[in-house]
Amino acid sequence: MRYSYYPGCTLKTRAKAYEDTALSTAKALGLSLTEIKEWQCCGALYPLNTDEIFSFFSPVRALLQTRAAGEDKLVTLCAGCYNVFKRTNKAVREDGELRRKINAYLEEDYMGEVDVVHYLEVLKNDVGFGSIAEKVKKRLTGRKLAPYYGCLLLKPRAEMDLDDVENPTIFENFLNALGATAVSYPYKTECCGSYLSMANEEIASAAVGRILNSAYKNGAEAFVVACPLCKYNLEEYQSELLAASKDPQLKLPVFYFTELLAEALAL
Amino acid sequence: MKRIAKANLAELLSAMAAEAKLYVPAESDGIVNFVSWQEGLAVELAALNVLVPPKKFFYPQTETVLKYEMGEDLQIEDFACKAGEKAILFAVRPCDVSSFAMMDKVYLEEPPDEAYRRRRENTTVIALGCTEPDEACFCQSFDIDAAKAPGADVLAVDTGEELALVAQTEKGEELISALNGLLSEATSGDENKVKDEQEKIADRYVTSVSLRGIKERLAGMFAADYWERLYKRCIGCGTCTFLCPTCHCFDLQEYAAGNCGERIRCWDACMFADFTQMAGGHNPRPSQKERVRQRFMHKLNYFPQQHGDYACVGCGRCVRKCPVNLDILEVIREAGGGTDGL
Amino acid sequence: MKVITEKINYNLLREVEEVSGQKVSACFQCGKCSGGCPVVWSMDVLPHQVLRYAQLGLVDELLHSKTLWICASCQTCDSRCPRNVDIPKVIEALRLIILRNKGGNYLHPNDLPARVRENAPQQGLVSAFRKYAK
Amino acid sequence: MPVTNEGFEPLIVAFCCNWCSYAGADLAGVSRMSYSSNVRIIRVPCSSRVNPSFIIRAFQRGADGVLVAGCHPGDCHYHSGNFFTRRRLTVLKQMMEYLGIEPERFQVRWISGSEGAKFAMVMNSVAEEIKRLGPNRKLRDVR
Amino acid sequence: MKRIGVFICWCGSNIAATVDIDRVIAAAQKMSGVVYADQNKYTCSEIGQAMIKDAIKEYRLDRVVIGSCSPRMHENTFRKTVESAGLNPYYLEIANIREQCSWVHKDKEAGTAKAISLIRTAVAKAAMNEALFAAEMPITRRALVIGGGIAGIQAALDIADTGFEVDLVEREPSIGGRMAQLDKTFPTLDCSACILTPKMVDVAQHEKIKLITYAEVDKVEGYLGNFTVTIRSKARSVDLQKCIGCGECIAKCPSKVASEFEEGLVQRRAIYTPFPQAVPNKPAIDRAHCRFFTAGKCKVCQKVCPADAIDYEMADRLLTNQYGAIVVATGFDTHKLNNYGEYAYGKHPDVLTSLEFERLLNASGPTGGKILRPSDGKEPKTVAFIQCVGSRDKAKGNPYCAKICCMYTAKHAILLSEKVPGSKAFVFYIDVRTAGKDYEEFYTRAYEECGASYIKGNVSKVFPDGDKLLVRSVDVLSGALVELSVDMVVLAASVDARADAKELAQKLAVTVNAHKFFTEAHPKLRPVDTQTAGIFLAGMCQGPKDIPETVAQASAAAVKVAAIFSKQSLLGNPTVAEVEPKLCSGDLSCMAVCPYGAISEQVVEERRGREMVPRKIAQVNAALCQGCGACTVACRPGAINLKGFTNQQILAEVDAICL
Amino acid sequence: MQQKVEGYPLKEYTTKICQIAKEALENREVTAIIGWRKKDFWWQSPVVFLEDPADVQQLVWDPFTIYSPVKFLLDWQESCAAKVGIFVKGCDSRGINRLLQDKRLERERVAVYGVPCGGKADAEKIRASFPSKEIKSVTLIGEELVLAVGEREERVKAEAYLLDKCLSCRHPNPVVYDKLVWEEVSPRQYADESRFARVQAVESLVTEERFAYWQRQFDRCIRCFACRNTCPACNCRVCIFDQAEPRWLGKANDPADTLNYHIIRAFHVAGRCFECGECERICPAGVPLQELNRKLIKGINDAYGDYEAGLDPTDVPPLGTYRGEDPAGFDES
Repeated sequence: MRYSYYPGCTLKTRAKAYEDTALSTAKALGLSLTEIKEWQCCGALYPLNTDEIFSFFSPVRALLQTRAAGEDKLVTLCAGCYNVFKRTNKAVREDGELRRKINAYLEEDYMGEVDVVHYLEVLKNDVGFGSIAEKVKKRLTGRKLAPYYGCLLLKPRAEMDLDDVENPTIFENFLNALGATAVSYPYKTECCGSYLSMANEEIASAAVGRILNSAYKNGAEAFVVACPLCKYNLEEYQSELLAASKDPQLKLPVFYFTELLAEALAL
Repeated sequence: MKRIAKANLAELLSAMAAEAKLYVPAESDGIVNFVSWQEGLAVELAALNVLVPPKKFFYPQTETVLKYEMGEDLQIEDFACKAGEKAILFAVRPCDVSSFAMMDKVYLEEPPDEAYRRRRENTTVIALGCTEPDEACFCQSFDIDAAKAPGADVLAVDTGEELALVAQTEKGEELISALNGLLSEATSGDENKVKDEQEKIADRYVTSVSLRGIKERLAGMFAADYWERLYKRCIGCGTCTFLCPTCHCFDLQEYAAGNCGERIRCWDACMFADFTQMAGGHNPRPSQKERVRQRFMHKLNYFPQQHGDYACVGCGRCVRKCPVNLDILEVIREAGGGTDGL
Repeated sequence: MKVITEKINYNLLREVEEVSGQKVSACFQCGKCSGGCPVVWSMDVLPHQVLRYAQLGLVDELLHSKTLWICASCQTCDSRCPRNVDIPKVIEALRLIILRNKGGNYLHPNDLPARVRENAPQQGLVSAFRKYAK
Repeated sequence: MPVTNEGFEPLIVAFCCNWCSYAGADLAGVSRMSYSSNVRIIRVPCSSRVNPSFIIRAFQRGADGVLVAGCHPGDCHYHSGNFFTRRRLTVLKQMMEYLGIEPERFQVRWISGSEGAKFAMVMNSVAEEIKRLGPNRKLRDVR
Repeated sequence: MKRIGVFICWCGSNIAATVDIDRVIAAAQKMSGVVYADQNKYTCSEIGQAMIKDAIKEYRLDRVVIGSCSPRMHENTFRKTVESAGLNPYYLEIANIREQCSWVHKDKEAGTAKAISLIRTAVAKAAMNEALFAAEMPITRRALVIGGGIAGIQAALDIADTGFEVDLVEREPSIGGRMAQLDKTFPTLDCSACILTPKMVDVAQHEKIKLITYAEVDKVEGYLGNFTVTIRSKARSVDLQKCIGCGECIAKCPSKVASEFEEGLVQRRAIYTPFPQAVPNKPAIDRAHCRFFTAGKCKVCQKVCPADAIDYEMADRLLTNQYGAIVVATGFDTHKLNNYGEYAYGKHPDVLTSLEFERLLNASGPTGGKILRPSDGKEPKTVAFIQCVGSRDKAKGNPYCAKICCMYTAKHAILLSEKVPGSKAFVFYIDVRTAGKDYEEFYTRAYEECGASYIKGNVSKVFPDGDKLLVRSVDVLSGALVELSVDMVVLAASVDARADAKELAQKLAVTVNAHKFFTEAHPKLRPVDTQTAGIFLAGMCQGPKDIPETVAQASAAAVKVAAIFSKQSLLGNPTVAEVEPKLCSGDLSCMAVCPYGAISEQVVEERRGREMVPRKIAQVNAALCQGCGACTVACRPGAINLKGFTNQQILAEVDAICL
Repeated sequence: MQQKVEGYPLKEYTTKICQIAKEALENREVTAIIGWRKKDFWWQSPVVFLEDPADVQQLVWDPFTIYSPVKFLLDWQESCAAKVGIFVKGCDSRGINRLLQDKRLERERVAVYGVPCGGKADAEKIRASFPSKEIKSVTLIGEELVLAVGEREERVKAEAYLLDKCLSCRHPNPVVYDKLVWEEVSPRQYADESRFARVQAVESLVTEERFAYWQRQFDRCIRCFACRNTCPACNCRVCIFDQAEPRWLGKANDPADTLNYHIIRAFHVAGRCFECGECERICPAGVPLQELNRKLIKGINDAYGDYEAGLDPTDVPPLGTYRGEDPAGFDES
């Protein structure tokens, strides 16, 4: 199975481990991920205003690159990039006016032909969790893991369409396939504070605290995430919370899901 | 013979318009028709056949016959006696001029049609001789000389830079003399030149058909399978009949409103399904087969039987305009004597 | 706070609706947005109040609210809104109106805390600057 | 066309559906709401009974304006008739305007049985507009 | 030539003051076809009518034109007048020279001119009038009621009480419907079963009512007075004649499945009666879950049945009956909460729907009427009631208001306070709607007397938190954030039209709206009728409504049915559409626009040459046609015409009016 | 006759057409074939009806096989019960759907052979550039028109010589067929843009200019009814215009009645016209009827959503249906 692959800014730097494990597991599962040429930052956030269009050009260019490479699927790893690409693609497909405006600036017309998929979706739909379970060499039996979805993977409800917004299960099913126990806790889709942590640490800290407490109370030993920013927030604000809570157990490591996959595949 | 430079045509037309209502061929949206002339109007001399044949000037597509009002007593206003404004038709092609003779046989035989007669009498026809028939022209097959028009009051011949004018009737003479100030006398050299031009035309036809025995052949073909094959692609529109310079069937219609009413006469077409529809619902020509047969029988058999001449002048309008290419050439060729290739 | 005729600014409402593409008047104040907002506790104007103020044309209260700079655009509210109002888009529009008019940035690189400058992922930095600066 | 249409009394043919607009006309009458006497009503069961041919015919025979009035959409006595009317007459009106007929000549309005005042108001405004336009020459039979 | 008589009414001074009657008469006498014209002070009076009758005889009139008030006023009167003089009533034409002329124009000159014009138009139309005859149709005086809930029960009883036969068809093994599931009813807190059960028994015992349970409508044909309905009586596998209702079979049945009646809170057997007061109180085998039917072995019920009533061989039967009218009372479905993951319904056992809570309240319910938490069987001390779950939500649910939730939630709050002393109800609402007699008072009681706390704010999310549920919301009124830890959450799920409403609508040739609720003929004036004559609506199938409204509508439907049945036969409307076969192309454009399904295709034999050949054309069912004329315009060749308003008549009017 | 046309163009198409026709007749799959043949002049390729397999060599496919054979199916099905085979272009095939939607055709009694169409030539445009009498044949090869003029061969860019209606054709490939004669072609590049160009030009005039424009056009109308008779959407058994009682349309050719005719004709095909453009092409007086038809299509599309007639015979045409939220093209107050 062949895909174009869009890494995004953070995957090449702070989240290198994420990319490494994603690519090595992909190879092990027989997936061919080809990094698209000359990619730029996707913009990190989907434009929420309707009166300017330049923010769309970068993602549309990446989608055009995918098409030019003869591929029909673009894989992303970062939930942020995924959100930007998927929404942009949908907007181009469905909003003729927007499409015309964007294409007026492009050499080739883009009509939304490419499908945008997250690596987790590839694992679920193209490889199959059943088949992953068969390929697992080292089952993660006994590991109690708290899947943390964050926001961008799932929301907005009407546009992302990856899973049930309120009660998603794709992460759980993935973890079960690896032999681990997925911990159920009500804060798995509550926001971690996102970019607020850059400028307003108090808010981020509080947001992370609630998630951490909820996961911990429900028996989790670690978090599993699909977004570098979630990972940063969950990790970065734990230490002070730990200091404040006086509960030595309240320290949960944070893993990218690909790290666990690599571990289970014994790579 | 008189002559006038084509550059001075506008003056000539203006002078004619002073004499009578003047109609000339002119183009609008790619279609050439006879229209009432007015100062500044460009006359289309090059066009062969105008769309709607000039029979309409004697026999309009729609005309009021009478009006009435019912009150204490019935009052009737007759329109036939009002018809016949003095008019000049300029640049009528010889085939169309020939058609007038055919129409006359219908409308001037006793008892004559008053409105038609008055219009015919009060109209001066200036023919324009052809120099270059096109591929659908086959007037020659009907012994019509496209360079000459004996039925016209005046014959005009285009000699390139000039028009030569020959009066052929008394009415023509009158007109020419009225215009005399604008015309110059032709020399015998001019006359020879015109004659030479006129003679060349015979060789310029590319289409002709032989009418030998066609009347007789058709007389025996009323029940022939041929019509069965032929009619199938006819769509029953009135293009051929309305554009035909010799078709002359009409319908009388009554428009009544309250105590008033009006009787009008308008062209009808044997191609139309309701042409022979009777009030009780019966239609003696129930399908297009009978209608198509009627049209060609009428032109090539019934009319010649009654009047001696074919009701066709070979103008080619039906050949050019029939949407399904079902035309009289085909019928003459297939039912009649065949074609003579050149 | 008082709603008086002179104060009502419907131009703002129009501008917000145009920039956001959202119909502010659709909101019937059920409060579901505010109830679910993960950062609502630090806001001065609650999300449903943002829409209410906009409906009433209360410009100053909106443009001076902290809320605009607290919303993380997590899209929780609009995923639950029964009236299909995308509040993050409305808030974004208000932020843009401020940033475009003032031209100034809300966030300067120098303001960032030290640990952010050292460890934060690019994704977070780009996002923050997209929201707080133009 | 005359510069002023002083003294011009137009003829306006109004097709009114029996259940709403004709009832509206009756209510205008009962309420003694005076309106232009240029209007002549033809009663039809439903505005969907109005064939475009009727409208053209009225113009041909000398009407200076034609009005079709029916129940408000959604209130049709026959459930859906005026929804069809709306589509048909929208198309007809677009075409007539495209052919160069003044839009005021042919109008469609929704007038319910309780809108006597509206009926009178519409009749007056239509009559005014037609008076301003002058006589219908474009669609009228020459006879 | 027609012989038309014109009669101008003065209407006292109403007409005569503005219209110069003499001039109108003089003008009328000159009109084509008019042989007589006269005037009268009050034409509608006995003297006036007598004058018309005399003139008809004396002048051998064959058409009558009356210039008077609106035809909407006296058309029927005058039709009878001309009929009594031996003319067809449709030979009459009325020119409205009062409402449309004398009353609205002050100028006598203009008024007179217009009156003449209106008379001329009426004369022109009258000349084209043809004799019309209303078709007489026999009536099958037997009604079908579809649905055995309170709406169907009430309609059936009311029709039967007028002396006409009724068949009541119910899909489930017992009648009773939604109301049977309820504990108490607002605003009186009557016991639902106490008021419903006697009616159910009445239905079973009424000699005019035939109860057909476990059956569905398969096919509907025909029209008002003459419907032919095929009913599928589903294989119950229990012979109702033999069964004595002892319940032995149920007790011994080994297969269990979630009970629909108990909203899945407990299980029932595969052979079951839905609830103890079922009518008929005899079981049915749910074949999808019966061990014998799924695994081929068991037959325990047959072994234990003392009456030999179990019949595994039983097959569905099709019953075809004739009915004169139909009442549709098929009720509603509760809204599925798939889109509301934020409320943890299905994730946490103590999050319930209102109907589930209703069963907890009910003495015959799974807890014997005690409010106990499904999770641990403890009494909840704090309960959050969340309103509008799926209602007023165009994004994820229904855009409309379910209408009943505000009131039943108030009821739940009151009952909670009665059943669990010291408990506290929190009601989260968007708006509280209490439009109904004694409703506002009932709601007031909930918060004033029963301590319910009403919070204006839609709950955003319910977080399971140990054995508690954390409810997060905002109080819109104060702007305060709300985080309540409660023992139970009750969701007021919206109401939906029945999932299969559209299929039934198609069978009945009636329409449904965008949300699949049946459409009434007119939202204000004919809220019980459908646009198909003879088919009526009752209850929730037409839209959200409460029990009193449902019962009122059911009784209204019953009266409509009885009104039809009170006649021996029906006179059709003679102004119906009619097809001219010669002109009809058979493209059935007319059919597409007919709101009544009155047009169908028929095959006619036509002479072509010497042979007769079949051809498909349109035909109008005069009984169904209501005479709107939409078809006449859809028909391009004008092959379909409307009697009384023919193309010829209207064109004649146009021509005359333009003179 | 001089203009013997030698060697029919698009030979392969023609061969395939003849072959299909021959097989169908020989196998008695159909009892007759409707296609096109060549007639006297280079610009004449009329419809032909064949029953004998020996005659199939008459069939041609060339730049003048323009006239739609579809409407002849009405008469055919009325006159006999047998199955007929018909060759159709893209536009013709939509006519088939038109008749099917109007229930005027029994699909199982027609074998439809679809011919993808690269566009048809406009004889007038050719005459304007070449002496008509000297033209011996005209062939379309790819995007080039190849003319035998006198003794020489001329190759010109086809686009300049195609019928206007073909340049704005959106469906050159048959949309319904039993057999496809050749592989599908792609629609012309500017088909979409040119579709409403003329309509917009007229729309941009002011009321009085529009009226003058249309008066000039209708003034030439001779009321021959060719536009109606050729139109597959005008398939009524008895046209309203031909009825004597009531007389919907006066027989006189006066301006008001002619306007009446054109308004009602256009109204009757509103939402049903599938844009074959034949009404305008065959109009002897050159009345731009397609501008009127397309105006209504545009209006309907704008008001009720895009709809293209003749693509799906199971649709209900736009004027046969409604939505509650439809906009009105008039004052709805």
